[in-house]
Amino acid sequence: MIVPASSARIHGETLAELPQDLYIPPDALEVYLEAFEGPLDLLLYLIRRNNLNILDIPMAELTQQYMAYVENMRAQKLELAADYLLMSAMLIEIKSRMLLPKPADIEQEEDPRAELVRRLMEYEAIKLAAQRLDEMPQVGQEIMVARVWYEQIAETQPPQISLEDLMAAWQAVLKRASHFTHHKISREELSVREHMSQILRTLKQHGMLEFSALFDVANDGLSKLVVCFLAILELAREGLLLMTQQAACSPIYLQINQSE
Amino acid sequence: MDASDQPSEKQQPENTQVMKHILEAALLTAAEPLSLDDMLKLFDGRMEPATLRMLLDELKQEWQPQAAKTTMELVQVASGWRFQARAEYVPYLARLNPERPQRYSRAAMETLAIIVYRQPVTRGDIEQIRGVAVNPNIMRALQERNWIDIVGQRDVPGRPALYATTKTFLDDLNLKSLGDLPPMETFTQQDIQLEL
Amino acid sequence: MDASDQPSEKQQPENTQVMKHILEAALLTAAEPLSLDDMLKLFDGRMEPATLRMLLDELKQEWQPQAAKTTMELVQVASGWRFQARAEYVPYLARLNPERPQRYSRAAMETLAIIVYRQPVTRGDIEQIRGVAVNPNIMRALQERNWIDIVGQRDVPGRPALYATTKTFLDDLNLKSLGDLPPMETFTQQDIQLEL
Repeated sequence: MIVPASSARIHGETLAELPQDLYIPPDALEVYLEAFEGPLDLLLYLIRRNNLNILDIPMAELTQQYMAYVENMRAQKLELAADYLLMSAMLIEIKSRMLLPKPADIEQEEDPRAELVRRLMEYEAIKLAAQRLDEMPQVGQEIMVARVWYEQIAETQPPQISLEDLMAAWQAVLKRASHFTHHKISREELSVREHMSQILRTLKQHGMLEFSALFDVANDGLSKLVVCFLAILELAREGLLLMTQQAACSPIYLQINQSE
Repeated sequence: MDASDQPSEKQQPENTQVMKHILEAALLTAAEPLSLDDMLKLFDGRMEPATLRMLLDELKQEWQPQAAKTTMELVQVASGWRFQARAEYVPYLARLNPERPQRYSRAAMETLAIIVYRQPVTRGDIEQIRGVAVNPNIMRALQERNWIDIVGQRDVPGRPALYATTKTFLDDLNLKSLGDLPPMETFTQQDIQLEL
Repeated sequence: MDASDQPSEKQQPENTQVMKHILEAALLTAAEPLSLDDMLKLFDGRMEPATLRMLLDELKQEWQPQAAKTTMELVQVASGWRFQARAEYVPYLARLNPERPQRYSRAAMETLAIIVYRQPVTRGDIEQIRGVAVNPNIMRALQERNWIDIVGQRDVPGRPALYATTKTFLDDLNLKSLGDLPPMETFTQQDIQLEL
């Protein structure tokens, strides 16, 4: 349908029933349509505009107004959202149901307008709530939050490990290195290994030491002395230290093996 | 945590004045509101919550109009405490960033209002109330701002996501809880009567 | 200044005290340092740069150790002026953002385990047992932590360093000696059974 742009009353008498402030030039319709958030919004507008002083809206008239509006959109070949057409169908359905005579036995049926009214009122409340939210001060707009710089030095914590972690790692090593799988690591052996390291440290510090200097006979128990002795033997076996003796029964000297 | 774990670094403030200074420094530099738990961490957990509350009250008193420290106010919002500029200075501060981010569209605000007042809701719920399809960009924008998030799925076919507002939303609107918002009834208008 | 007469954009502060408050509020809320140009915008350009500099100096004086306002200091950096937390408070602030405790990589744990159980060992030993090259960063990290050190060199060509665990390592794992480590018999027997 072609609507003359000059015409103030596009649909003749149908449009004439629209409230004065609803009339818009057809070429501005698209802009106007953007002002509505959907069919409920449009319907609410029609109701509230008609309803400034009276409580009751004539259903038939409302439907006609709405349909005229939607028809106008369609005439302008605006992309008409399905939501609007759905609302048209709903209004027509309500209207037709109300026009039909009610059979006496289903008189308790709910008023077909009730659901529409409930939705309209809920939407209206949400609309006002949204306006209220929008008016509230927001951080970054009306609220400026303190945000002072400081040198961020995070407290760095070195990784913590547990004995379980350590043993799990060792087991993983053993599993992969099959030549170690039958290798039994006992407490004694670990102590020997630890003493090997200690003896190397001592020798590194002192250069050459007499054999007996590595033993603290007064304080260490027998087992520790044995461990220490085993450590020296293991170090010698692995070629990590040199034992020298000038003559039989003369002192034995130990030093780190540094022969080239 | 025991102090012996970290012998060297765990210095402790000696008096309440220093404690208040530490609190003030933390609150002025924090990017987000600090919860009571956060603030207890400042003192390595060796402060009673009651003491902390008392210090916060004192600190709040120190920053007052007419006081030496006056430009900020210490406020409590949903996720904790923060300093913010007194409202009287904000118009000046606004001059620094004349092109501040635009506010949300009406569609976005209505979507947000539905989530605020009807949460948790699905997109379907929102569409039902607004009578139009939900623009996915709106949901994305609200999620990116961390004002809403998904808190579950409704147990119906398709298991649609349930949306709710976040603490950040409350913080950004200077609210301690949703209860600080006017109740929905406030917005209910006079009855609509439809006559034949 | 009265909060009630805010809306007008062109409002100007009446005295230098209020101007300093505006500057302070701007600097405390700015995420980035403010340039002199930025700060002149606060006053709609109706302030002489010389006045601004004077106000900044005064503001700097107001925030001093021993002063009522003491937790922050006003400093000038490359891109402008900013407040920053005084260094003495930084260690406390750091407690709010503890780095998540890191974990050693599997390679690092295995390297450490080999040094523990086979010490004194060379890098070559470790590589032979693990079958892959040792990452020098791992050795460095363990040495920096003072968990391992060099106790000598093996008397072979190149004289490779011999690594062993330290007393610090024992302390950190709450061990009196390596002999306190649980023995490995359980595992080895199990493993042998698996192989049978």
